[in-house]
Amino acid sequence: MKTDLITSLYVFMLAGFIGFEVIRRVSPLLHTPLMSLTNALDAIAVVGAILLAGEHKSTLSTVLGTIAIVAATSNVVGGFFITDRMLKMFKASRSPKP
Amino acid sequence: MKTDLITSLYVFMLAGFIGFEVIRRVSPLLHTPLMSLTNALDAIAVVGAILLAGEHKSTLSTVLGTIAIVAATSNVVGGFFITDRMLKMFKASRSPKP
Amino acid sequence: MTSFLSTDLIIEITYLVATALFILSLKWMSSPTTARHGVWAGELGMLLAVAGTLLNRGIVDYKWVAIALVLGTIIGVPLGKVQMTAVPQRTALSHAFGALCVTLVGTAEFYLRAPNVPRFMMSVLSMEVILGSLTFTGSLMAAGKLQEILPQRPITYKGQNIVNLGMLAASVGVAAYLVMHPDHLYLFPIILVIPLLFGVMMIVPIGGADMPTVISLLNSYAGLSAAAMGFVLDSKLLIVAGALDGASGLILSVNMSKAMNRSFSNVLFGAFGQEQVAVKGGQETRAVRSATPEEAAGILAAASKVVIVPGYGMAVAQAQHKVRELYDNLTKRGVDVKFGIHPVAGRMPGHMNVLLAEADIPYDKLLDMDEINGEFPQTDVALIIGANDVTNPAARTDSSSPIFGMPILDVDKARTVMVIKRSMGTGFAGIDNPLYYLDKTLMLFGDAKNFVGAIVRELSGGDGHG
Amino acid sequence: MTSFLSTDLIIEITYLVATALFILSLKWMSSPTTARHGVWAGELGMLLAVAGTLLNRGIVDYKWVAIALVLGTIIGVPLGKVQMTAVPQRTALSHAFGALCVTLVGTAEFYLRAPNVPRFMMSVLSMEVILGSLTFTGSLMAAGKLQEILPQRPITYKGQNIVNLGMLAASVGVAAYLVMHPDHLYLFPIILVIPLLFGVMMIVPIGGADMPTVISLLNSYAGLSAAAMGFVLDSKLLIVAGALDGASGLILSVNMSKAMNRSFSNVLFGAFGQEQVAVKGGQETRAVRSATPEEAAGILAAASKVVIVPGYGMAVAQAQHKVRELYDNLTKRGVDVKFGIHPVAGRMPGHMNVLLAEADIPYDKLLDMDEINGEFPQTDVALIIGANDVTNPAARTDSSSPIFGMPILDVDKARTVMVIKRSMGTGFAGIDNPLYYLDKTLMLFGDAKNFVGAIVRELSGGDGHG
Ligand SMILES: NC(=O)c1ccc[n+]([C@@H]2O[C@H](COP(=O)([O-])OP(=O)(O)OC[C@H]3O[C@@H](n4cnc5c(N)ncnc54)[C@H](OP(=O)(O)O)[C@@H]3O)[C@@H](O)[C@H]2O)c1
Ligand SMILES: NC(=O)c1ccc[n+]([C@@H]2O[C@H](COP(=O)([O-])OP(=O)(O)OC[C@H]3O[C@@H](n4cnc5c(N)ncnc54)[C@H](OP(=O)(O)O)[C@@H]3O)[C@@H](O)[C@H]2O)c1
Repeated sequence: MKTDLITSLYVFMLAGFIGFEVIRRVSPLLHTPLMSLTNALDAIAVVGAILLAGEHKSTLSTVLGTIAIVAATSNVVGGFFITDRMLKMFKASRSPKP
Repeated sequence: MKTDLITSLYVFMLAGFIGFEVIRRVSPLLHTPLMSLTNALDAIAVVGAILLAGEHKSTLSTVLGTIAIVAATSNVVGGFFITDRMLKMFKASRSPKP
Repeated sequence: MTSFLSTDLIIEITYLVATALFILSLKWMSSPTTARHGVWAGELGMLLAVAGTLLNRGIVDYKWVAIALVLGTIIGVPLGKVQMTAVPQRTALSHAFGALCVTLVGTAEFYLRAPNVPRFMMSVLSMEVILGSLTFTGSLMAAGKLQEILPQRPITYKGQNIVNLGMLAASVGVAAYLVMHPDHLYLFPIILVIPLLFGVMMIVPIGGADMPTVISLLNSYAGLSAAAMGFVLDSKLLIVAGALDGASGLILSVNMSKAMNRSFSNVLFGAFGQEQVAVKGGQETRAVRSATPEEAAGILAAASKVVIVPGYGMAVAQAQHKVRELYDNLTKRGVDVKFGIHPVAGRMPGHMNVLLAEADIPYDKLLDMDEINGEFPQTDVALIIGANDVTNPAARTDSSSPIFGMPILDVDKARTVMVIKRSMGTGFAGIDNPLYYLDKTLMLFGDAKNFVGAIVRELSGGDGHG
Repeated sequence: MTSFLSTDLIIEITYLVATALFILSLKWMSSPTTARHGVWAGELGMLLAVAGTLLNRGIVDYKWVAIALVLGTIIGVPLGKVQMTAVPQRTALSHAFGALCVTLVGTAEFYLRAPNVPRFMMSVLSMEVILGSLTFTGSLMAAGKLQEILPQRPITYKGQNIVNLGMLAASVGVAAYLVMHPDHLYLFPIILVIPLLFGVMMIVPIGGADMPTVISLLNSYAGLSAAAMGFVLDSKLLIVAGALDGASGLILSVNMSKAMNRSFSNVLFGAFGQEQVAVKGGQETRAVRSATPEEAAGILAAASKVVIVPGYGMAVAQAQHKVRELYDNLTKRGVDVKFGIHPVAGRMPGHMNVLLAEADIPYDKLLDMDEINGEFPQTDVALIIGANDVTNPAARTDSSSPIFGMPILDVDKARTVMVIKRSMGTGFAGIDNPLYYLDKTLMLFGDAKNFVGAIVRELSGGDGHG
């Protein structure tokens, strides 16, 4: 347990550093899509929910896990979809149309 | 073992990302002190050597550990010392002396 | 987890690769040219992780998993298709969903493991469900206010802060007790219910217009709760994703608080009891100059450099497509048109950029505050469309102003200033704007969409262009 | 490791904090204003980690540890006090020490654990000792060449590359066999000895002037071997430090290879068998204009903007203090003096900056290539001191030149170019420099230190200053 804790703390700390370094450099142009993207990535929690629902250890855990999958999946699908939609809109200027 | 491997791989990967992000942003002014600083930090291997020499599990390990401590400590001491010496030299311009 | 089976190793490796892809995903968001690769990397990472999980030999029944995945997709698709103007509330809603998932998993894990939950595990589990529940209801409330289902004005009562802090303290106290005595299972629902209530009460006193700050903060909380879930499940992937999300929300909140010149603690504690500053009386007596669409069109056509400053009013009026027509028309005439975007213009960070990009305005014409401010002295016309506070020169000059010190767009340095808004009404900060009384300023009263439309008609009619 | 004793937890936490401090240390190196905090953070991290380790309950005997720490300090202090011009060889030497430590620890760990070494453990252990040993001897060789104890010219023979690659392949092969059969203990010395030999042979064919690239690469290898040691000992701190060091060495190597326009693989494989390009005959017939210190002083005194471009010749002549006198004198006369620093000027990345900073030249006057190149067209005099290749315009114009495509300092765009060097001799790349035959170029033949000294004397004598 203790080594697990320490390991998890290392991973959290290192990921936090990366987060600050990387996100500070995201162009302010893209702050709205950034929010929807991190939202979609965060929905990786679906992985835990799938195990809960699939391992079927108790009725409660299966029910909660199933609802959790629905919630997370909708974030994954909706989040990536809208992020891509927004990003597609960002175009650099070209030579003016004829 | 396997979980250890995976955990270590995570740590290595995350640290590698941080390394690239952080070091790409080191001013070219400071590339020489950067080398001596990373050298000193790398000498953290002294920690492993201390355990070897101190745990005294075999004569071989004690001897090798002791030599290893000497090598690493000289890097720690010399590395930080020269880095600081170099950095002290870097001064911004002030109003010209009278 | 310590099995030597190669399936397990494969799963672990998919997670490792997914982690790397998630990091690259955010890295590529640094510029609009690589941002879509970022989305693809994220999608690939997600796909790998989910596929890897489905390989897990502990899964005995795929039925519910499959049903839930399909159902989630069915809900997700329309959430991905909302209008651009509805993005703030969509974001709030998805924070709620994310937090719901985390809370439910945490609850299930507790009941599976109880009463033998080691202390450290119980601590992170409590953190997971407390943060998860308050983010869930808090985000729902925020979405409701943004969608204008709920009343947008702040509802305050005496002692509100004490009640709210008391609830938070109570849930943390119960959690601490559970950490020491995890066998008192009956206490667990308390650390679910109180934070759920707290989430609601936390948002009640905050005005609708302050929601974006709240959303970013909830973004950060959602990330932290997911990271806590990663600690509980010993999933490095989840810890990394949660930490990245947490960092992102925090950075956006800090950016916003800086751009609004509010202290970070004010933001961090959810801007409890933030009060709207009353409009100072008496300014109505001062004279302003107003102009018609024809006059405005004439001035714009004669300019050689125009900077358009959009704000919240452009978003509510949905005027971005008309603005695009104006941009096209002026550009064709050889006028140099740029946009000056303040970091908190509108109601969400980056809001203006997305709306203008939607209307097909090239992103290299969208300059942020620091980039554009140097250009105003050489600008003929600064055309402000539904923006107010972000152009208020009192922030620079009047130390008694509530927004004093807030960085603003220096539109008053342009040769002529034109302001499209419906009235002399105030903006989000509720204060008067001295800009409107300058000699160089022309007020263009009307709805943003209609007024810009009228200008475009004038310009097109005037020379037959289109 | 899985003990529940609180000492162990304390140790683990000191390591965690040390890891964070190490990262901050490198982060603060991003700018000269915060760089010294970086050193302090690194020192604090190191102190914490060592103190934490000494708490370890497994340590039964502190005698040898203490002796070794004292001895290491005694060796370390003079290594920290070397002259600035000796920094390249000092760096090489410290890579050797670092690699020695890692190799010895790896060897000891192997004999402590053998024959029961799990496969994965044996793989990283092999990587640790192979990389460690070749870095050890390779760095010693590099230090020797840089210190000019060893012959600097490349020593080549037929089939060299095949012999070298063969040695590398052999050690990897033996390592692979050991991974499968860790009970064959007698094989272990082979994966120590062959790489030790390989380290020597790898450096033999590389010219002394190419050592900086080699050093950076060895820096990266040293980092990777330390990270491998971290895998073996399950020490996250060591993995992080090693990864940071590895990344640093790699980035510096890539930077250098880009700035020299050599392919990265050329650098990555240690620039095996790199050959010096012969000087093309016949250029001696072309005329150059030379000038005396008096003439040079006159031109400098009349200029209003001077850019000084230092190179390897300034370093070998130890001319930086004279350059500083020149800088002071010109600055006092109101001349705007800046320095243009090419990324590979000199014999080590950042070499020129350290030398000039040592001579007390403010670092904000030291501009790198991209910053200074735009300023040459407005420059009256570009004064080149012991630099050659980095100013060679053939890199821009002559596609048959071996350095074609290498980014250079555009000194030829200045109104007048003055070049201090001893002869018409070539630089590191061994090629002629068309710059010297331009009408605007004046050659100032002489040793850098003496010639700059003579100019300063002229300037001071001429008006009684300095
Ligand atoms: N972006 C964020 O993330 C964020 C977050 C929290 C708070 N805020 C705050 O929001 C404010 C944003 O500044 P801002 O300049 O964009 O907006 P603002 O100061 O709120 O001003 C918006 C202006 O638009 C006008 N307007 C409203 N509807 C309109 C319509 N249909 N047509 C034309 N004009 C219309 C209003 O004037 P009339 O009523 O006269 O028409 C109002 O003065 C700042 O105070 C900021 O601190 C922003
Ligand atoms: N910095 C790095 O990390 C690094 C690494 C590897 C390779 N390199 C290579 O090194 C070269 C560096 O370019 P560079 O322009 O600095 O140097 P360079 O091209 O090697 O030229 C140095 C010049 O200095 C002159 N010189 C030597 N001793 C002198 C003295 N005592 N007084 C005055 N002049 C003296 C020499 O000419 P005379 O003999 O006529 O005096 C020579 O032409 C590049 O080709 C680069 O690729 C650099």
